[in-house]
Formats: sequence, C-alpha cells, structure tokens
Amino acid sequence: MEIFYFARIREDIGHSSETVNLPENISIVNGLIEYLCERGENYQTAFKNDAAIRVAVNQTYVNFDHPVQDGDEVAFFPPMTGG
Amino acid sequence: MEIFYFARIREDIGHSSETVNLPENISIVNGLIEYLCERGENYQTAFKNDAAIRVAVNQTYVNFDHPVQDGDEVAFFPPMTGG
Amino acid sequence: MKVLVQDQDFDIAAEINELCGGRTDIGAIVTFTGLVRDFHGDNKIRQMTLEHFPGMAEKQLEAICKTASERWPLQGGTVIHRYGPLDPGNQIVLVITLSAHREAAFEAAEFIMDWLKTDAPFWKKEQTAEGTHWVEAKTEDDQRKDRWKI
Amino acid sequence: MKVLVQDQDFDIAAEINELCGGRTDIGAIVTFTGLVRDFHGDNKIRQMTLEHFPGMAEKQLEAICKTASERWPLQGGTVIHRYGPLDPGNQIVLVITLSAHREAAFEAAEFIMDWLKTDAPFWKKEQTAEGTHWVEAKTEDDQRKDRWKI
Repeated sequence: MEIFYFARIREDIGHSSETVNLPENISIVNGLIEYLCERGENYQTAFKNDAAIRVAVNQTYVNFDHPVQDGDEVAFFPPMTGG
Repeated sequence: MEIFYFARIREDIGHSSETVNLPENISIVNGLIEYLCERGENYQTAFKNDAAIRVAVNQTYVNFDHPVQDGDEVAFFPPMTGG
Repeated sequence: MKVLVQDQDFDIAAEINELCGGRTDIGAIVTFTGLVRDFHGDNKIRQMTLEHFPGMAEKQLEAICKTASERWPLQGGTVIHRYGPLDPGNQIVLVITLSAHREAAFEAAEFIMDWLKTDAPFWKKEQTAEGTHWVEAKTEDDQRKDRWKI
Repeated sequence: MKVLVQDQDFDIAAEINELCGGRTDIGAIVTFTGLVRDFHGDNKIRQMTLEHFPGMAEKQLEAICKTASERWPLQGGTVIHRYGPLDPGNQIVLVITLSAHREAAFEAAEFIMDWLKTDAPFWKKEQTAEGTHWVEAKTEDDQRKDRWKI
C-alpha cells in the first residue's frame, strides 16, 4: 500500500510518502492510523486531532471507517485551504 | 422647459428634444403629458401606456405626480434595457 | 469606482491592470462582461443599437457604484457601458469589483449588474431579418433587483 | 470546461479569448481571480507557498466543474489553480464561466469557488515576520459551500 502525506501532516511525519505492507488484521482507515501511530511520536503528533485530518483512498475522500486493502493508494492531509 | 425623448418614445414622437413653454395651470408630470398629447397623434401613441413610460426630472427618476416647473429638464423614455 | 460610458470597445485586461497593477492588498477580482448574442429567443440578431441618456447614464452608474461601495467593503472597481451600434459577439458592459474577500466582490458585481439593468438609462434595439424592434424590459430583471432590498 | 493545475502564472485575457474568440452565442462572462494578499488578519505576508495533491487536485476540480455544468446552462469555462511559491499580488486561482444569461454565469463561478475552497486538495502556507505557518481552514468556507446543497 502506498501512503501519501500532505501539508502539516507531511511535515509532522517528516516524509511525503511511504510504502506499507498492510497487516491482515487492518481493514479500515482508523485501523491504519492506529497502526501508523505505533511507528513513533511524529505519527502520533500528525494524527493527534481527528478533526484536523482528511483522508482519501484512491483519490476519493472517505470517512475513517472506510475499508482499506493492500494495493490502495491512501492519502492523509489537513482540511483544504486552496482558492 | 427642455424635454428629451429616448428610444421608442423618441421614435413615436419623431424628435429627440424640444423646448416647451409650460402653461401656468400645469404643475405635475401627468399634466405635462396631457398637455403634450394635445399636440398630435404621435404624442398620444408615445404616451398611450403609462406602464411603458419612465420619467426623469432634472436627471432624477420621479413618479407621474412629481411637480414640474419652467426651467426643469424633463425626459421621457421606456423602461431601461441596458446591461 | 471608475465609470465610463463610451462608444468604443474596452479591454478587460487593461482595466484590471489599471485597478490592480502594483497593488498587493487585493484578494479577489470579479469581472462581468455582457456581450451581444446572435440569438434573442427565436430571433437571429444581425445588429444591436444601444441608445443612452448622456449625462444621466453616467450619473446613474455612479450612484449604483456608490451604493455598492457603501454596502460592501470594496477596494475599487470599474463600470464601462457602451452605446451605439454593436455586432453579435461585441462587448456591451464591463463590471469589475475588487475586495479582500470573494463574497464582497461577487455580491457587489452582481448587485451592480442587477441595478444597472433596470436603473441605468440605456435602451437596446435589435435588428433581425424581420426588421428592428426595441427590446422589452423583463419583469425578471425587476425581481432580481428587488432581492437586494434590505 | 478546461482545468489546469500549474506553477506558472496565467493570463486572464488570453483565457477569455481562448473560450470566446469568434463566438457570438455568449451573453455573459464572469471571471474570478484570487490573489495573494499582503496581510492576513494582523500578519504581514512575505510569501505564500501552495502545496497540492497532484492528480487528485485536477480530478477534484474537474468533478466540481462537472457538477456546475450539470446545474447551470454553461457555454464553457476554465479553472486554473496554481501551486508553488507565490508573492503578495500574485494570482492564485482563476475561474471563468460563460453563459447566455448572467445569473447562470455568476452563480456557477461562485459555486465553483465555494466548492474549490473546501474540496480541492490545496494547502496554503504563509511566511510572515514571525515564521511560517499553515493557513487554517475556515468554518465559514464550509458554510458557504453548504448553501449550495439542494
């Protein structure tokens, strides 16, 4: 699974993308976030506040209970501020 | 008194402006219209339908009961269609 | 705000540049351009002639701009309205509004256009295959203007 | 509608000309241009950097344009959003909408901007005298978007 991070979340984590082998017991976005947070304080900081996180799976916005599976492209980023 | 006509009203009347010596008994726009209509069928055609007439006295939109006096600049025209 | 009533064409980019060139305090520019269409309902338009009331046209446009400037926090703007003979595709009217925020710029531009339609002394005459006729004022335009009433 | 996500600047006049050049069926052109302001609240902005999600940014802008085209009778349009470092006064975003009638052009342009603000994956970082910070999303922007819900 390819994971992308943008803006504040990218800076908190310290890199903009990574490849993750999704453990079998993880099936939704929330589970993926918990799994990533085990990787260190930088992830815990990035994912601290649910309200400040948006997620896209395969470039479609989804909720935290959306299914994830190996082969998905998942992106985490803060609420958008373009325009 | 200087009177100006625009658009359909100008075409119905046949000229775009004229100088009128206002009779003493005329004090409002409506009276002026009645007075002008005595001048011929072209004026009667121009002023036939109140709803299709707008009037400005000294370049300010007014109602038909607005006072008029010698020295005023009066303009008659149809509802506006610019833009 | 700058108001011009003229027979010659206008250049949107030049007008924007005149308003904004070198400025760094503007967040939003909204422009509206009205053009002569080749069809009005079922009638194919060959040409359009815009008649206006010189002096009062400028005065009314200035009054509308003043009202808009009092109602929204604008940082400038331009209104240009043409008169005379125009061909399909030609530009008729330009409204530009500048503001720090987009809502003000959008609303003020729309307000100016709605008021201009019913309150600025311009009249359109269309030339079609069946002859010429004066364009009728639309009730819809009065209603659009009325929605801005407080 | 044409959608571009690019680091280079855009030229409003060229974009309008590309859409309208030679056409006589268009009645109204609305443009919105968003610019980098020198102040955000009390902070003087030295520079702004726009980060985006390549691929998804285009996809979202295209989806917003599609929704607008289904909702209003548009005759064309363009959306350009820039990314990368920008200075105060620089252009960020351009929306152009064409329609036979002004209401559709105004509403569609405002709709596209409101949706773009909350749904297109762009993030602004401001550089001030006190350092750099990510711009916070505004609740107000969500509310403006929500007013378009049927």
